[in-house]
Amino acid sequence: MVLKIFFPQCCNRADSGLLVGRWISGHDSAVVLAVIHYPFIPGQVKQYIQQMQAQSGVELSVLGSWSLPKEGQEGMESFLRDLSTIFPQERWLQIKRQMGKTGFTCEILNRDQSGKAAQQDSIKKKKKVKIEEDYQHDDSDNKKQQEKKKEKIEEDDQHDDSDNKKKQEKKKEEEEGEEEEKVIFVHYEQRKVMLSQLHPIENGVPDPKTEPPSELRQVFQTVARSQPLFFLDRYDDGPLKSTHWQSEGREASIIMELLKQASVPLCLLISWLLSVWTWICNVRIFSLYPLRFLSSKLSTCVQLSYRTEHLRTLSSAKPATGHTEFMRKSNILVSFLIDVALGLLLISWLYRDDHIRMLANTLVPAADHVAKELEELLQWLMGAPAGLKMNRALDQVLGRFFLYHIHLWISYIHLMSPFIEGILWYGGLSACLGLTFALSLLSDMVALLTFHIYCFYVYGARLYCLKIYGLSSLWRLFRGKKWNVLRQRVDSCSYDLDQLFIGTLLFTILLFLLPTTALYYLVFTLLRLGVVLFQGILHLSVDFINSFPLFAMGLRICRSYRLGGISHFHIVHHTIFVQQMSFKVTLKQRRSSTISFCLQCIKLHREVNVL
Amino acid sequence: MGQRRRSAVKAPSSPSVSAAGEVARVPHKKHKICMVSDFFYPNMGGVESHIYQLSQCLIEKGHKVVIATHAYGRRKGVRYLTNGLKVYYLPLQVMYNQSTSTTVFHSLPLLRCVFVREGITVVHAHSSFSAMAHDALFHAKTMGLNTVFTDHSLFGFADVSSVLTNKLLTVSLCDTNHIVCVSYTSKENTVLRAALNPEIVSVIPNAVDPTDFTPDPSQRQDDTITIVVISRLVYRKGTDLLGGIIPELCLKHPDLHFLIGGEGPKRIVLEEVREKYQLHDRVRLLGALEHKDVRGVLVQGHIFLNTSLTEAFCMAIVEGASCGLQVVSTRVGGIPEVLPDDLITLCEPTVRSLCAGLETVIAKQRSGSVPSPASIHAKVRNLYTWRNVAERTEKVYDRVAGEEVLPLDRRLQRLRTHCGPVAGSIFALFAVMDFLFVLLLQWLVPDRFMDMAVDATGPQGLWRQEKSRKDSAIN
Amino acid sequence: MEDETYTDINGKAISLDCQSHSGLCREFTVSSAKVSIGKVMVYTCSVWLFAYAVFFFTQNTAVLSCAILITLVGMMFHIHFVKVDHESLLVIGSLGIQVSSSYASGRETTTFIEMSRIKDIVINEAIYMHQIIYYLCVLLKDPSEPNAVSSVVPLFQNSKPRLNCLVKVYKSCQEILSKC
Amino acid sequence: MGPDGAPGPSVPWQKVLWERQPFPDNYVDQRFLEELRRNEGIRQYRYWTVVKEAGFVGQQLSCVAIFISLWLYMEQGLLSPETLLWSSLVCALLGYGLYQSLSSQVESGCEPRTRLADLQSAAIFLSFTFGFSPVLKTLTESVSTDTVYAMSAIMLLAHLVSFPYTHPSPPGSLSLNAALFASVCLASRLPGALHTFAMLSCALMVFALWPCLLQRVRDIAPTHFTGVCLGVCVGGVGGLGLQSPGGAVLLALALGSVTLLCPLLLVRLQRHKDNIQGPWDEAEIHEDLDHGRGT
Repeated sequence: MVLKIFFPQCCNRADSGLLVGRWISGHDSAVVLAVIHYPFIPGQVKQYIQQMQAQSGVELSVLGSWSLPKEGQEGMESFLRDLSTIFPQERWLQIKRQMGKTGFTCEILNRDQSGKAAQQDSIKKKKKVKIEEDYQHDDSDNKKQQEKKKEKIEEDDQHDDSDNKKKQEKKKEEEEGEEEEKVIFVHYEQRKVMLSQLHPIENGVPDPKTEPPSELRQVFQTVARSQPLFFLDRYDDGPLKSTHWQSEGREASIIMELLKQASVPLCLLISWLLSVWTWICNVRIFSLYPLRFLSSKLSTCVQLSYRTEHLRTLSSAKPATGHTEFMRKSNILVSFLIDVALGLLLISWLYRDDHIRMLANTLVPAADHVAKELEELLQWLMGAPAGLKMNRALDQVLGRFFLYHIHLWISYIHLMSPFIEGILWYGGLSACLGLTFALSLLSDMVALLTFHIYCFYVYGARLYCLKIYGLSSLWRLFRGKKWNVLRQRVDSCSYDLDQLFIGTLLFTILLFLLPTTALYYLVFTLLRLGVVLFQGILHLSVDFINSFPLFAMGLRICRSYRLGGISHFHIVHHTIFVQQMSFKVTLKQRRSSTISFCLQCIKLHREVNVL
Repeated sequence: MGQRRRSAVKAPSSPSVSAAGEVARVPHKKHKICMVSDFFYPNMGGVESHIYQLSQCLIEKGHKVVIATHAYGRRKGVRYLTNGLKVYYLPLQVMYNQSTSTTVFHSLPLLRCVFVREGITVVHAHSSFSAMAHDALFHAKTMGLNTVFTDHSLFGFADVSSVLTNKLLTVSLCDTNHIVCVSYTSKENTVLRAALNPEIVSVIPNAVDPTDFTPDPSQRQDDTITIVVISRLVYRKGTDLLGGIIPELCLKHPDLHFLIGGEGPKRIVLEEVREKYQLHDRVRLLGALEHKDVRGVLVQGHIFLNTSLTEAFCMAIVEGASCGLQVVSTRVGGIPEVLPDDLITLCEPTVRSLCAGLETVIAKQRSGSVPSPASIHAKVRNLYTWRNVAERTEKVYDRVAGEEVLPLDRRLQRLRTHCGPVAGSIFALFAVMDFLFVLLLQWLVPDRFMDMAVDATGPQGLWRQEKSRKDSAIN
Repeated sequence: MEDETYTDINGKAISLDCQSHSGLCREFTVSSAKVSIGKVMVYTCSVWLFAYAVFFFTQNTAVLSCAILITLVGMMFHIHFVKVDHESLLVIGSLGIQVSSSYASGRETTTFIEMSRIKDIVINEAIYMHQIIYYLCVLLKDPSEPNAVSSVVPLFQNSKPRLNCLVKVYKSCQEILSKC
Repeated sequence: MGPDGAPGPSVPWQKVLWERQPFPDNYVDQRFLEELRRNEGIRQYRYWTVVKEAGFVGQQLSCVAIFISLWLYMEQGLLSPETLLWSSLVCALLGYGLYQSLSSQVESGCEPRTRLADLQSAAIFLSFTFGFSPVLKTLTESVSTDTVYAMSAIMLLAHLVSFPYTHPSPPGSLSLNAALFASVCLASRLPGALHTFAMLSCALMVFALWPCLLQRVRDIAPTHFTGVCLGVCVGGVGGLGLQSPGGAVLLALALGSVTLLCPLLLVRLQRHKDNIQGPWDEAEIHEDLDHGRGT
């Protein structure tokens, strides 16, 4: 297997010292977390690591030594080798770099000092069993077949060349280029990995029943969980000095801390209010049937309960566990704030030079106008609309019926016209709870104001449905068929004479009356559709405000790595060093497989799903 | 990474050598055959298994065989079956029970792609019910390939629909090089329908795999007599006759049991009979059977009953006989040719005659004067084998491969003269359009831009090499 | 390395570039033909001529501006979402495979597949429009059942190379995969 | 080209598959197609029997004609609804008596309907028709006359086409319904509700009851049957003739072609029939295998 060393970029130029990190079991790869510089007292180091381990729950250890000799400082091979005896390890890494050289040199000493201890080749040569797809059973993946075939094509060059333990990357490359390396350096940006909620750290230990998470995931967890390690800094004076991402400036800011402190009592307050509110809601009266039904229909109530739910989640005392939860909370918070802000804007517009009165004064005439339009429509229908042949009698009946409704409606409007302004005024106040409230209130009002249209629609639809049903069954009779309920199919059946006669009579009548009802149904459905569309738009906007992942958007734009999803590798030459020490020569050097490592943000829709 | 290793182990030493070995082993020429039919696995039936078994035997003989059929549900694209039998499930619209709709042209691009990239030399279409097969014949002629057609079914001349279908068959077979029928009756029928020269029509019967259908008397209950019926429950298979037979016999013989395997629209008839005469314990409807389960059902019975109203070549009775059952069948179509008279009792397709036949067989069964299942199996086992079928089909291919394909003008003439003035000229027009379409396609996607497919079977077949290598490894 | 010339399934020339960073890490870049200025010109001119014809009959200047807008937007859309400049496949032994395709505008989409989820890389046949083509694909497996193929990730989807190119890529991928 | 390989004439070729014979697969024996048979079981019609059978069609046609002419009479007020009602009542009673007498002669199959049941259904007919006739009256007034005529014409045609000429005794539902639909359409064009009522009851008689009676007649007394058919045809032509001579001529032509010309053609064309049969034909089932389905 190949040894992979995940090396923090920030330690590229750290002074020589000890590599603190973790061996990831199973994948044989090492994560370097920090470098502890000389001079140190091994006892303290051990003790320090012990306590770090206790705090973070990551089995930290001293991986090996890191040497970046300053000019004039001579290599300390023997000394480093001796260190391995002080910190007993399964394997002991010795990573070193010469100033100006862009490559790394990595030696691996096994426990027994034999540097040539062969990486016992763990690859068993298994005989390949040919999976025979038989005619009977489904041969779903023919890729297997393909694969086999292709492997015939490729000629056999799969010999393992002698595993060489030691690997001086660059030099070896220059000397025997074709020989394969056994060490991969993966440079990662510790800060970003640290801060990215790439992987829900399932609070503490990963539950054992799921299989151990994949390698990268483990690496990320290690880095993310070994936070306490990063408190000790190169600059503060202590027995130990170390290098890691925080030596490049802290991430946390004072304000965030303060906010965190302040939010606690606020949460308590909110939760108390919520408890009161829920107590009110649970009073017996509200759980009576009509009220509950009403509240389930009124979008204001729905919105209210929705908000309550939000606030409850927000004000829950315990901190967010896991990435998704955190995202959800913050999204809710941001959307809530935005909502309230918009609501306040609306209020400030409403109550300036009383727009409310203007609204009220326009509202009643509007309703009247609508009613008049409807009346005209009905008159038109009662004539010969669009030259359609309608049955006059039925037409008259239906028309009168609906006209009477409209009449009722208008009187109702006029009855409540004086109060409309007041209603609007108080309704406007609801906007201070947020724009969504105002909108849902508006939609409710619309629903109430267009109740007659709803009634028309219901009557028309019911009539039409009955008629269609009757016609279909009579048409079956007309053809001498009948619907067999048991077998769920149409059987042929011989009717009696009188059945046939009456059936045909009814069929004829219904058929001739169909156009009339169909027309009424059509017209009122269209009307209803208009209303529904309007309400739909309102609800859409409300839902948009409620559940638009603004926070996620913001993060995606400014701190994209916080939502890190899939990691993105790309090969770099050692231009980092080239820039800094301006070596023209190194530009022409062959690239070695140093991989720097940064994160790529995930698609937005994932956040939307989260909510 | 296990399979990496395995690949390393199994990588071929060098293809050329083994290919040479192939050539040395099988002397005479190999064909690259493309079987085209709408009916193939996962669909189940006589045609399907015919195509499959035939291809397997041809592969054994060192030919290259690919199969083109239409997509079945999620089963689209290219699949491999046993011994690297490659199946193209082309996404063509299915119209009526698994037969694709044909607008003569729309299947051309894909079929052309298959023919070209597989380097096909002979196109073998199956079943006159399959529109895809007819299209393939048409396009193959346009692309200058030799064609063979196997007809699995019989047709009447009475009604209008059959008149139309016969006309179509005439057109589509008029420049097919050779036609294969499964029985002499079927040959006569086909020759009459398609107005063919009887000498380009060969009779090659179907076959059954005798090893799949071995008798097992221990499965029978000896205190009762069981009649097994295995067929799709449709009108053509005479399910109504069966519905007439069951009550009569069951009332006469209290120890008679019926074991009916198969599914279909006429199942309701049998269920009604069962309800009406209270025969739930004696008439068992097993529903649709997997091909591998058939033997298990057959061996439970003493008598195999086939009530088909028309059959080209009834495989079911051969299977029944091969399992050592007494076969009673209607005398229709090619059935009289299939089994010698000592193995089968033929009756007229009426309830009365069938009942009489069954009565005699039951009587014989009771008196124990029937030959033992093993002896029947011994007689049947060598009658029809797929190897034999494959050899005879190979002859047909050898003969066809020699023939030259008519150029367009002669083809048009032939169509005009052979299929009458109206249909002839219409289809001549089609042929011209097809030709132009092929030219267009060759301009759009020239043959040189198509990757030749990697042979799994055939002379340089990789699977064959792999197998031979395995054998060598074993020895 | 790029000695032999490759074409895609429609016979257009493409170039395959294999960079071997080390024994364990290789990068294959299939880059298809650039956006040809001539074609852009032709399209633009045709649109504008049409617009001018319309303008000539209906003396409406909005047509022209709209045509210009359309061409611009169309071009942007094309190079940003449609035209793929090159697709690259980065195989890092024992770590994973990274598939990235970069559009003509420089937009780059990347996916990384960890080695633990990769079952194999194979060449497969598929029906594409009215042709049957070979394509290279990564077989993924669920860690739960290691020898079942859970899903398939086709590679080089936009520039569809022909078999010879695929075989080349396939072989060197297998080399790397076989080492770990 | 000949069949490849030399046929070994030593053994005779036999039409079996179970043994390999020394012939090539595409060998064509002289016994090829010997089982081919032409036109077997073809029945030769005799002209007058066919004409007699066709008589039923003719009389149904003229029944429709009679109905239409009645309607014409009523529309022009030449015929008052009362007279129509009374006459149809009388006809109904006569027909019923005849029916009963015929049925009493031959006791056919299942038990005959009781008088009570007949009375009951008659009551249902009358009450419903009477109740609905005002509605039916207003039903189609907004629909243009041409539409109504077209509809009723189509429906009457459908009635004629779908009429079960072999067993009319339980009238086929589609044909009866079509006829009733047409009569409703026509009746709604009449001046008054009573007209509608009369028209409908008359339609009921002509289209529903008359075929049953005629069926009985055909079963019991075939000789009278032809006479009855003839009478109906003459009546139809005459009735229509008083109203519109052109229509009468057309009807007469139609009747002639249906009853005389078509049978002639059938008998003539019979000899040109060429039908191939052979062992490949699908055997058809002759026994009646109806296992009381739908019980």
